[in-house]
Formats: sequence, C-alpha cells, structure tokens
Amino acid sequence: MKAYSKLLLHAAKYPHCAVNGVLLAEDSKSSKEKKQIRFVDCIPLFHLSLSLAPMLEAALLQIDSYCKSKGFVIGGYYQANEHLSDNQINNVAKHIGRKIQEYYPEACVFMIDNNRINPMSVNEVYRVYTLKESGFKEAEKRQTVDENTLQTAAVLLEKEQYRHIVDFDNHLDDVSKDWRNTKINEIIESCL
Amino acid sequence: MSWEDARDALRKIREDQARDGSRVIQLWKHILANYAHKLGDEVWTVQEQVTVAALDCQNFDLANECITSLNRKFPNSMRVLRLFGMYFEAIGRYEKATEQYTKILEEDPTNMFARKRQIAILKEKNDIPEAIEKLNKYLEMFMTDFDGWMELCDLYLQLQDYTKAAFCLEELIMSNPHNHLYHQKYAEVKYTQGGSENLELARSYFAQACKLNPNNMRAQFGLLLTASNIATGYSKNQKEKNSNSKYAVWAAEQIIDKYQSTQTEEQLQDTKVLELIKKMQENLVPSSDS
Amino acid sequence: MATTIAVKTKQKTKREPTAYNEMAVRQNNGILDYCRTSMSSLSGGAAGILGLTGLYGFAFYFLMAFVLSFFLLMKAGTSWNKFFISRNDLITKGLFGGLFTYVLCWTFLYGMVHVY
Amino acid sequence: MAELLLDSDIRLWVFLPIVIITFLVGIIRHYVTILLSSDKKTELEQVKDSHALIRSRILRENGKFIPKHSFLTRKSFFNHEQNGYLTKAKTEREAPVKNPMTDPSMMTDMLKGNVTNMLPMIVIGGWINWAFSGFLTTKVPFPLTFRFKPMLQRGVELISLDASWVSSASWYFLNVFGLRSMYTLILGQDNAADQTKAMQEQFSGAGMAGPQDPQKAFKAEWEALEICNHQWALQGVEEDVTGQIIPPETIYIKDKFA
Repeated sequence: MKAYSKLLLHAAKYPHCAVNGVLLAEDSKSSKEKKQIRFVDCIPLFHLSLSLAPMLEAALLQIDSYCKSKGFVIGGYYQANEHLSDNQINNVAKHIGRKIQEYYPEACVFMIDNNRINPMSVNEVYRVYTLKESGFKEAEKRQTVDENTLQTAAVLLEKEQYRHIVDFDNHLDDVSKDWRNTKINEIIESCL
Repeated sequence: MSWEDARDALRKIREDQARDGSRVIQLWKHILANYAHKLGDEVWTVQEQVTVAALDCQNFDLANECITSLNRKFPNSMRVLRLFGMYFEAIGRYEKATEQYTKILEEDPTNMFARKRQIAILKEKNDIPEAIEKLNKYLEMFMTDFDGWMELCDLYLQLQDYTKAAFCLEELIMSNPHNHLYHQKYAEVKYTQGGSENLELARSYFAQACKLNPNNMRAQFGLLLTASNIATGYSKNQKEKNSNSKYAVWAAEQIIDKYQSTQTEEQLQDTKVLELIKKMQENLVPSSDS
Repeated sequence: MATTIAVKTKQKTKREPTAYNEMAVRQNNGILDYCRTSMSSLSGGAAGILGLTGLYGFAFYFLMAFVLSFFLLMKAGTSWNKFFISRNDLITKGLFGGLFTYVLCWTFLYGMVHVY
Repeated sequence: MAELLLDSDIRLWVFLPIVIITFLVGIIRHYVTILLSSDKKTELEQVKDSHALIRSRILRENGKFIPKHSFLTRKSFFNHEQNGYLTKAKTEREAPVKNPMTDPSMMTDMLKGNVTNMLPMIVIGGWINWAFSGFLTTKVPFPLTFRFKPMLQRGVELISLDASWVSSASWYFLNVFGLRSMYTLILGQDNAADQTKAMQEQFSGAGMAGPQDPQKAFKAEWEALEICNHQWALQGVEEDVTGQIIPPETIYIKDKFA
C-alpha cells in the first residue's frame, strides 16, 4: 500500500524525467512457504541521472543499513523511463536488477507504464519482470495490489501530494529532507 | 493571491526555467487570464510561457487559444512559428512539426532553436542514436552551445556510453570551471567507468567539487566512496593507500558533521546513517595503521 | 538619491570567491553610473538655482560627490566585497564624468535664473 | 568689465528652445534607430566560425581543468598538422573581404547608420546656426581664460567680451555633448541617442569591431593554441581540501583575501 502509492507519486512528481527507486520487502524467511513477497515500503531514488553509479551506491548503502535495522530487505526495483510510451526494460534496469537479485533471489523489477499514471487508472501501472536463468522475462500476471490501494493512490494523485514526496536526489541536495517520507506515510495512513 | 503575485510567480518560473506546467496553467487560468490587460507587454511573454506549459500538460485548447492570439499580434514571427511547431509535436504530428522548423530554418539558417527542436523530435520518437548523430552535427556548428553539450551528455548516459558522456562533460567543465555540479557529474561518470586511473580522476574531481562547494553532499559521498575504494582495492603502495584513506576519513567526517547538524535525533536513529559511515571509517583506519 | 534602487538590484548579484559574474559586475557598475549621473544633474540644478559661482560651485560638486560616496559606502556596508571588486570604485568611479553633467545643469539653471 | 543685461526674450526664444531641441532630437534619434535597425542577418558559416574560435579560446583558458589526455585530444582536433579544424580553416578559407559597394545589404546598413548619426547632427547644427545665430545666450557661472573664447563664443567675435559668456551655437554644442549622460539616465544603458559614442566607433572602427577577416582570426587562434601547454589545475586538490580543517563555510571568505 505505502509502497505502491509512493512509487506512483514519485513517478508523477517528475513527469519529464526518468525515475527509479527500490522497494522494500519484509524479510521473506517467515513467509517463504507462501511464495509471495510482501512489499511494505518504497524508497524513491533518483530522477536526474539513473545510470551513474556512485550515488546509487551511496544510496543503496544507506538504505541497506536502514533495512537491516528494520528487518526489511531490498526486494524490488522500479523504474519509469523518460519517454512516455517507452516501458521496455533497459540496460540500466537490468543491471541494477541483477545486482539486487544477488542479495535477494526473489527480487523483481517493476517497469512503470507512463501512460497509465493517472488518477483514473484501474489496474496496476507497471509490468513485473523477474530474472530467469540469464535474461529478464515478464512475469505472469498476478494480483499485486488490491482495490483499496489503487483508490488511495488515486486520491493522493488527485490531491497533488506528489509535490511533497522526497527522493534521494532531493535528500542529497538538502540533507534535512527525509527520504523515508514520513509525512507521506502519515497521509497515506489517514487515507485508509 | 493577487494578480501581481501570480505575475511574479510566473516570472520566477521563467527565470529559473523550472518545468512546472500545471502550476503555470493554474496561475494563468484562475488569476491572470482576467487581468491580461494589466500585464502590458509582458502578456505576450506570459502567453508564450503558458502555451508551452499547456502543451506540456496536453491542454491543447488553451495552447491553441494562446497561439492564435500571439499569431494575431505577431504574424510571421519566428517565435510563433516555433510554437506552432511545438504544437504539432505535442499532438504527435511530427512531419508537420518538422515542416514548420524547416520553414524557420530556410528563413534564418542560424536559428538554434529550430535545430534543437528537430533533434527533440527525434528524441520524442525515441530514436536516440539518430538524435545523437543530429546533435553532434549541430554541435559541430554551434560548438559553444553548452545546453547542447549537456543534452548530448545525457543522451550518451542513456546509452551508457560513458567515454563520450565524459567528453561532453569536459566541455562543460571548460565552459564554466567554477560550477561544482559539472565537476561532480564528471567524477560520477568516471567512477562508473571504473578502473584505477578513472577512479583517481574521479577522486580528484569529487575533491574539486567539494572545494568549490563544501555543501555538496554528492561530492562528499563520492569522495568517500572513491577514496575508500582506491585505498582498499587499487592503491599500488602503502603511501598512496595512506593518503587515500586520509581523504576518505576526511569526507566521512564531513558527512557525519552534515547529518548531525541538519537532521533530528530521531531521524538519525532510524536511518542509521551515522553507524554506516562510522563503520566505513573504521574499516579504513586500521588498514592505514598497519 | 538613487541609492535605494541601487541596493535592490545589487542583491541579485551572486558570485564565487575568485570568479566574477560578468553580467552582475556590469550591472552593478551601471547602477553606480546611474547614481552618479542623477546626483550630478540634481546637484547641478541646485547649484544653478542657488546661484553659486566660481570655485564655490566646484566645491559644491565635490562635496555632493563625497556625500554620495559616503551614502554608497553606508549602504554597501561591510558586504561591499560581495558587490564590487574594489572599494575605491565606489568612491571615485565616474567622478569626473559626472562633472560634465554637473556643469551643464549648473550653467543651464544659472542662466535661467540669474543671468537675465 | 561691465555687466551685460540680456533681454529675457532671448531666454524664452533662444536659450530654452536650443536645450529642448537638442534633447528631443536625441530621443527621436533613439527611436528612429530602433525602427530602422534591421536584425543583422548572420550567415551560418560566420556563426560556426565564431563558435569554433570561442571554443578554442575556452580551451586555452580553462583547459587546465580537464585531464591531460582530454586536453590533448581537443588540441589535436583544432591544431592537428593535416586536418585540424583551425589548421584547415586558416589555410583553406579564402578571405571574403566584403566590398561595401558590391554588397547591397552592407550599403543600406551604412546608409542607415549615416542617416541616423551624422545627418541630424549636421542638419540641426546648421539650422540652429542659421536660426539662432549671433545671440549671447548665457554665462557660465565660473571665470574662464581667453583661450576658451573661440570655443564658447562661436559666431560672436567680440574681443572685449568676457570669456564666460556663451553664444547660441556653442550652447548647442555644449548641450549635444553634455546631455549624453542624461540619455543614459532616461533611455537606459545602451541607447542610440548618443551620437558621440557612435562617432568614436566609426573612427576607431575596424580595430574595435573585431577582426573582420576570419582567416586572420583563425591563424591567430592557431598560434595561440599551439603554444598553449597543459598544466592540470586539479593536481593535489585532495590535499588542498582535506588539509583545511576550518569549517567548510568559511573557506569561501578565506580565499577571498588570498
């Protein structure tokens, strides 16, 4: 819920840039038998230049230590390309996705379909890819978000809450901004 | 909000070249449209701005309205022609848009804007290699158009052609050697490229960025990462190793300082930033002692 | 005098320690010129109406010029080095260029009031 | 010397009109120039050349901020022995010396310049000389030596007259030159009312307008770049940064006095 809304808001905040971020999942040891990943939070990363490594490393290091303290793992990566109708998985996404997979084998990559970001969208806005053998394949459709989440996200978009979401680029510009987006979290809670 | 405030807000957006189409449209629609006569001659600039914003937000009625009124005031003006071109672009009729731009270029072959738009069309069609080629041709002619270099750099980065992106950034650095952002980005590219030589370059440029702007967090993180990488992996002799870990430790201190002074206690506790950096620091210090 | 205008626009100036922003420097100097010219013509007018002649007139000009410089220094305060390359510029810039304007205004109003 | 008493009608009909006329002419000239000035059509080739020259200059000045290898790459792009950009340009480009008589657009430009600059000056000056000749208009409020007499008393040859009196023709010229800074006050910095500036440009013309001949410019730039060596500015910058223990914010101010 939180994860989905924030992902959506981040993509909506920078309509003219490519954006990416990571999704945090609950540590799967407990829920492994269900073959299901529950994403609980989302950390928006960058909107300026996705393909540069150093800041990505810095960000992932920070997120990693945050996750460890909370008992989460980095379980997914999402990306929205700059071009409106371009929702193919590209090299950058593959690369990062593979790296995440090394640490968490169930991880998957979400490619956001820019056309579908609007308050009226009825189903999820992304396609899911998972690593199979050597290449990324589109995963079979499965229910990833429930009706309720979609509605909340739509409400947030409508209210232009995306102006307040903070990603890692903002955080590095101004350290006092918090990439955990506690404010947004509160708003999301209140929308429930 | 009075109309003066709205005007000032629009002015600010224009000056900062911020891209916030929906806000521009809101300001125009709710406030300024009723006071257009009060703006004097500025109204035309504002209308141009609103047109672009409207196109950005796919609000074609508004764009059309503005273009028509601009066209009535300035028939045959290059700037209006180019707005027409952008309009066609936005509705997806690229041939028509290209036609407009060619018309401008016939009139004035030095019109940089029309050329850039033509490249933008290629980018819209998602034909990045072609766009790069065109942009290269363009830069051959206008070698000091630094926005062009910037764009070329971003395009190369999309294709992950780091060597060429670095070349563009060198050009940008030369254009303005006091801009820390160029140094920092150049260093980031070099870092991404990898290899000990590139890492050392990256370290130098991160350091330069730190020097130019001590508040540049990215540069400090970068310095920390590069220096510690060199210290642990690439350094050839002990001396180099020592100095590199010294830089890393310095950067780490700076970062810790920054976090402590800006974030709240609770935030620091929660994100564990300090612990992380201290750990990195500790990893380095014994290596320099031994 | 026009010092208020000057300071408003001066605040736009932003530059780094060693690199000067060309545009900003030029703009600041333009504003300085503006102050000088306004001061010269106004004080010239005043001198003409008062009917100062000879050395008194010139003395009056320099007095006014230094008063203006003083105001400028006050306005710039301790942060003058944010706006100008050298402090002496504030005092001496356009001192003699302004003299010409001053003499013209002085002569003009003196002629109007006292000669006929 | 006896005080002269001027008829106050002179003030109303000579003294004031001259001031007003010169002033208004200046303003009108400003707007006429704006009306007449055509955007200078620049040719693509010209723009390209100037951009290349600027880039080369930037390379010379700021080349020290990029790594040595990159600097040499660029230098060879410009100055390679066979096919460097500048090397080629300085040998191949034949100098298109523009003959103003053959190029009609140059001709009209020159004409326009003359129309707005010289003509009014001559016409108005002549007219004022003719209409208001022979008046003493005013007196400068300070004593002057006799050397100034021909300057201030044009058109009035009276030996016994005190030097501080000003004749109408001279008053006109005083206004022409003295109102210059008033125009900057009223019309803004880059006004066209100021003919003296335009005249200065005409006299010192060719040198100021920049080298007209691209070949020469290319050659000069080529030579300058040829002798330019690379000295990396970022050598030891890490030491520089880390050496300073002072809090980051104060580095700026410290550098200022260094």
